[in-house]
Amino acid sequence: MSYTFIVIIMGIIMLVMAFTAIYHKNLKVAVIASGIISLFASVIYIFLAAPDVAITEAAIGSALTVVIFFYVLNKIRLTDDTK
Amino acid sequence: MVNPVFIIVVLLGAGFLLGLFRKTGISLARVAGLLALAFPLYVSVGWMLHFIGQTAQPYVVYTAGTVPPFSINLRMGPDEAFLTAAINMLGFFGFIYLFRLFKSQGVSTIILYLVLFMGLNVIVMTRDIFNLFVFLEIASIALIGLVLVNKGIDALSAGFKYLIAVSVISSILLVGIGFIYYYSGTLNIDGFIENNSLVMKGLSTAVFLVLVAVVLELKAFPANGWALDVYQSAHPGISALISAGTATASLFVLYKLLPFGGHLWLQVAAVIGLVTFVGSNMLGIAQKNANRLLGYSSVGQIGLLVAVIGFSDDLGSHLRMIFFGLFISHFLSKAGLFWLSGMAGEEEISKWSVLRKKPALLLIFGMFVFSLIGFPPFPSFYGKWQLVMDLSGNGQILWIALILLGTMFEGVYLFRWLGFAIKHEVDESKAPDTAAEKMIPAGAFALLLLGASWVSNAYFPGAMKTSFLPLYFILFLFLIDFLPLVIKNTLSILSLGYYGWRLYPSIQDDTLRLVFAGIFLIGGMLTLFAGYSEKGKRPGFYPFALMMYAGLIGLVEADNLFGFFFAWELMTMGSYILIIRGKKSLVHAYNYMLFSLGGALLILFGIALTVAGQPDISLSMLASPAYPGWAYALLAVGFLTKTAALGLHIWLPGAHAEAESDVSPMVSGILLKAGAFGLVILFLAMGGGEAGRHPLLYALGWLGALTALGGNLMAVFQEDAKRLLAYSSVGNLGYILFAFSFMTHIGWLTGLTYSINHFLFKTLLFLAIGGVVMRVKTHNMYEMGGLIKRMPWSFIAVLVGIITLAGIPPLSGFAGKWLFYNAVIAKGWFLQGALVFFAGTIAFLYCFKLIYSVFLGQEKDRFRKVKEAPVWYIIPQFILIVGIMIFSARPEIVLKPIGALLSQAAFFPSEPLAWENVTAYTNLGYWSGFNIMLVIGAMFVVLLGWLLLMSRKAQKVKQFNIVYAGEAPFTPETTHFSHNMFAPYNKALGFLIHPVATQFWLGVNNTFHALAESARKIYSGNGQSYIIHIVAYIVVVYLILS
Amino acid sequence: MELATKTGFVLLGLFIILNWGLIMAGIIRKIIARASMRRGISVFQPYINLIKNYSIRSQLTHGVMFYLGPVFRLSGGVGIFLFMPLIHDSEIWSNFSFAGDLILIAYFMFFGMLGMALGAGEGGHPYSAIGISRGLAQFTAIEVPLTLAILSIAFQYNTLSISEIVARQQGGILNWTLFTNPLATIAAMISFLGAMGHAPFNVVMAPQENPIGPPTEYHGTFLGVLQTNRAILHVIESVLFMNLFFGGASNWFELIVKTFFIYFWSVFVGMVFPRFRVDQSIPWLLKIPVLIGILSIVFILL
Amino acid sequence: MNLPGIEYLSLGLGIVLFLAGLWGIIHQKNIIKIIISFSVLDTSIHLILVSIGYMRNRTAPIIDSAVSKTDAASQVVDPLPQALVLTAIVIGVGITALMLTYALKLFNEKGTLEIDKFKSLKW
Repeated sequence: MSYTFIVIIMGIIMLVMAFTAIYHKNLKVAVIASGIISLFASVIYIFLAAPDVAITEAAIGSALTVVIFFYVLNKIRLTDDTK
Repeated sequence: MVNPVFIIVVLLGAGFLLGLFRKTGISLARVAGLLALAFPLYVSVGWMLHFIGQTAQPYVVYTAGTVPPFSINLRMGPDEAFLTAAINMLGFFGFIYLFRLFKSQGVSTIILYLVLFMGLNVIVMTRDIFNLFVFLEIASIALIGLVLVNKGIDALSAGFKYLIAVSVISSILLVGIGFIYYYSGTLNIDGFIENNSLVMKGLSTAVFLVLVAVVLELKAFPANGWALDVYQSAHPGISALISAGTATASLFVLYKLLPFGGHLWLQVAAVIGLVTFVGSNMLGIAQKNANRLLGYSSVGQIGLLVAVIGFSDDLGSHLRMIFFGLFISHFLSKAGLFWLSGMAGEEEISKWSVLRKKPALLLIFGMFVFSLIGFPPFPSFYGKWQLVMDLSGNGQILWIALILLGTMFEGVYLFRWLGFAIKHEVDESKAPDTAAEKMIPAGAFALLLLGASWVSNAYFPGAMKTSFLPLYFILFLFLIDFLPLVIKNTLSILSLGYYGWRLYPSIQDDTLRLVFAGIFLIGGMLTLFAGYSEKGKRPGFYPFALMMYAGLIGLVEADNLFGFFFAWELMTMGSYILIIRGKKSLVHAYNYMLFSLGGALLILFGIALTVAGQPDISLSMLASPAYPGWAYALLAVGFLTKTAALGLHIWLPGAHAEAESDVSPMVSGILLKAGAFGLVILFLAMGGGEAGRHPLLYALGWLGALTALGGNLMAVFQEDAKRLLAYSSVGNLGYILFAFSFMTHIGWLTGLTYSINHFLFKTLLFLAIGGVVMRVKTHNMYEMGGLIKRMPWSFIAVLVGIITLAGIPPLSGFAGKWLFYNAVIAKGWFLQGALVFFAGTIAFLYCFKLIYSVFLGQEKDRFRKVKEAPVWYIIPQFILIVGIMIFSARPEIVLKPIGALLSQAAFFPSEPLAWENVTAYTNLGYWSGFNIMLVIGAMFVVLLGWLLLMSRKAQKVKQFNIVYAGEAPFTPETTHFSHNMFAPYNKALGFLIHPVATQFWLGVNNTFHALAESARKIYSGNGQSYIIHIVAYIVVVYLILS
Repeated sequence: MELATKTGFVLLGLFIILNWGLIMAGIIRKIIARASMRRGISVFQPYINLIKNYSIRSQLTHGVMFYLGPVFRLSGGVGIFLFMPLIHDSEIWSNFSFAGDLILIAYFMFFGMLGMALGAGEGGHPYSAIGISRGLAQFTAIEVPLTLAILSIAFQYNTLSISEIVARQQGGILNWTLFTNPLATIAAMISFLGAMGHAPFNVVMAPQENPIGPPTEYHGTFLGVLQTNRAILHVIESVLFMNLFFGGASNWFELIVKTFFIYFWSVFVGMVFPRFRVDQSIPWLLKIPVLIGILSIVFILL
Repeated sequence: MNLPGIEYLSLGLGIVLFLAGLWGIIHQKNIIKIIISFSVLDTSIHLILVSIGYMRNRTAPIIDSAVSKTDAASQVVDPLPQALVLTAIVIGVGITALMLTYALKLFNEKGTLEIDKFKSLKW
């Protein structure tokens, strides 16, 4: 039962993050929000008896993706001085 | 046989190894890549050959040393072998095509290329659904990477849209796969199909997600804007891979997965496929960009193939054959067309005339286009035939209609394009890119297409009876096209003669066929004769002329419906190319082709409704069609497009008038009889006596009468000599239609007499006028005049021609008129008869105009030095005149056997025409061609002698020695009364020739163009709206299904 | 019958017809003159014209077709005569009618017309061509009611043989087609007006517009030939209508009387009615007479 | 209170996130935002797959001291969906990376990331 509450709370946070990711004007914030969704998802995977998936998601889905995003955002900002 | 898993090993290994190369090693890398691609080709072709030789069993590779569901397995069966062979063929030649490009792109592009083809191979072979997903993704990523080969914003934005769309689709696929596993506990395709014959509720949603994703992957209309952009903007070499390669793999995925959905999904696939086929091709009508147009066509063709898979229950054991035919044509042609697009280097289809600088390219282009539409001998012809036959056998009439409609739309744009390539103005500054690495793939695929045609011919059950001798000769003519004209012309004439000699014993008892064979073969030889006067080599003329004649004679020879239709299409193809050779023929040939194509499709439809899946396809099947009413009506209308009945005639005047001088008699005097022969076959099958009261025949009778009137009336007001003759052909074919629809003994005699006469005099007139036009370089009659002094022989020919045409005794035209009256009175069709008679007198008007304006009246200054028409034109004319004379004096030689044939029990035994020596008797009257000839001849000679005696001192005067208001006119132009000669007639009856038909067809054309123009606005270019299309498509399909 | 004898009778018949044609032309012109309060020419004026024309010495020709035109024209006239049975039930006066029937004659009319058109066409004078184009145009419309009438009576008598049609009308005046099929007769007789070239259908040879058409270009012997033809043609076409609608003739006297009245009908109408332009005459012919012709067929079918 | 099992919760969460991601793809005009939305969508699919592979009261498919080899079949959850998800994650990253590459190139070409500006090809 305790898992259930945790999952519900995390789910609500993830939904908020999803809203942020999609609607937030600042791209960096949005990227981080999407990373958080990924991270929270990996926590849920542990509850769902999938620790290996959780590790992969945390490492690749969350960390690596965010890094790539930032890399590209950086490049775009470098070329576009106005933003 | 090499284990197929090595395909993956080699491609993947090569990909990794190539990663070690630097920029400097690019040359080596390219060779290595090519070798790496040659290996899978070798493997899969080897498997395919073994399967064909039946020396191999389907082979399954188990990975991880266990059997499914605990491992992934690959299968190499006949289907897989064939498809991987095709894909690897594409991979190999596609690589060659991009060979130079790779040099500038670097090693990474080569790696992407290898990965793409590894992915495609696995997609075909794998039996694991998740594995399938993975490799679909891998192939997509590789492909999208390859799109980047083309620099520039277009390719980039298109690639991005494609990427987003594919990602969304594969997400759906993945969710579906997850649910499938959840409900069924297996990812193995075979295992799933075995265990889950009963579809559960939840499972059906899972299956829905998987299948709808696969369908979307196949670019279902209208959720396919994302794919079109890539087709348009990617490098043509890459577009070829998408159109031929990934689509092939995806099709096979659908084929593998469709059993998941059971019967319901088969129907869904059929509907989706056909909607795609029709919709995409319709939107193509308004498209002018070559690559995007190919995209539309590609989407449409894939839709058709999806539909074929959806029909698999109906097609049964024919499924593979049909699929092969349609698939291989699409595969080879589409890849080839994209490659050609890269070579032409032109985006606007109207600029493809640049191909003309390399005739070989033009030839290949034409092959691909005809193959896409489904002309013989290309495989798609067989596929489409069998598909339509089988569908009709299962009562799927509506589907047939949609397939034919889609084909028609496709023809609209493909033939416009082909026409541009053959005929549009050339921009001299440009030339096609004919580098060897581009020529090799295109040429190889053209050859493969020929090979596939040969295979289709060899293995198609009905094709055995079709004679291929003419086709081989045509091929031979292509090969010797570089030789001088004299040799080719002589060979062509001899071949027709030889063929006739060879054919004669088999048809000598069948007078009906003999007559038409005579018209086609003798007419062919005579008209080819005129070709000797041409200068230069006349490249490309003879193969197509012979193709037309092969088709014509094939019609006569055919003893089954397949052979008949085969010949019909062959004839259409040849004649189209002949017609488009004329200087201003672009539009007219296009119109001709569209009407011919429409007519051919209707004929196909009619045959399908006749045969309805029965194994017997002999001509006698027409006697008892499965759906008599529709079959007869469709066949009749199909044949009427060729005879140019009123309403379907608008293509004829331009096509016949603008054709070359010696082509006009071919297409007008001879080709039109094909339609007449079709009607003969059709009406005969409808049976004698009883069928004479068929309402269709009554309608056709009226149509014939109105055509006769309309055609002749329009001829009267022409200023263009050849156009006048062309309209006259419309009218004369109206007579023939009218006479045949009597369905009586004398009616048929009339029709056949008209047919023979029309052949004789129209060939004669077109040859004569053609000779004149060659000399004076204009078609306008009012610009000519007084040519009798320059061209006396042509004048005599025209005189004989018009006397025959007008039906004045003693020449043979009167035979037709006399029979006609007897038939009308016996049948009781007085009103129609009077109408046709009126048309006959009108014919007299244009006959006079023709001979007067051209040969009499005032000679013009600029034509005072023209010579007589070439002797090669005069000789056949006089042979024809001899023919007319013989037929006039001794009509019984021809008519008696025909009458005897018609009297046979099967046809029209009643009210025969009796012959007593040279006099024909009916129960109404009598007529003796020979006596009339004798009496009139004797009288004419006597009277001429009398006049000669009385006016022996007659003095010849000069041109302007006429009484002309007190002074001599200054110029011939002011004294030549020709332009708008029948002005009062126009004032009185001109309203009858209001161009209703032209406006109608123009309206149809505009409507479809406007429809296509507005409908294609859904492809707004906005990537997000494409995603919305995808989502909406899923929702709509789901709602319809539930 | 032997060919020589046959030919002899045919020539004799032709001679009679020619003379009757010339005399009739003279009489008619006299009547017209008197009706217009003129004294008129001599009844034998056509003979005088003919002789004069044949004996004119200077002859000009514009070319081969110009030369052959009159031959065609006369062949047309003589040809119709040759294929026409003249006297009912008389083998010697049936000419060569065994070679063909009504349809042959209907179509042979074109022969002369074509020849004339071509000959005049080569004459080089635009007015000739204008007259011919008008004439042909009008002729197409004239033929329609005639065709309907022919179809009607062919169906009525179930034959196309002229001799047979005549035979079926024997035995009293009420057996004539005139009474058994009056509508067909009316339609045909309207066509006859056109064929004879009198008003209202004679704009084709309108003298004031066309003073120098064929009659002027053709002079001397050529004109003589044409006049010969005209004399034959008028009679023989009257004979055709006599055979079809007025019971034929059982002797020469009957033939002469009947052809006179039939021909006079066209002259009479021409005196009374004004002239149509071509673009007026065509619609007119295609309306009322065609309607009558159709009605005649409908009645026969009923 | 009888709460639904966590697998249903996470499944529902996954579906909602899926729709949210789809909405973002359709609705957002900025290309980077579209890619972010796609990454949300991607994550949601993983969530869905893992949750439908879950079996209640079973443990992770790792054979150690807690789960003996012989009882594994009845005690652990099905490992296959998890293996699938592992693959899918890797593929998802690959695609995201490719999308970003495209985004970068598009930006370099035209200096903007508004997807509405890339409509040169149409009809």
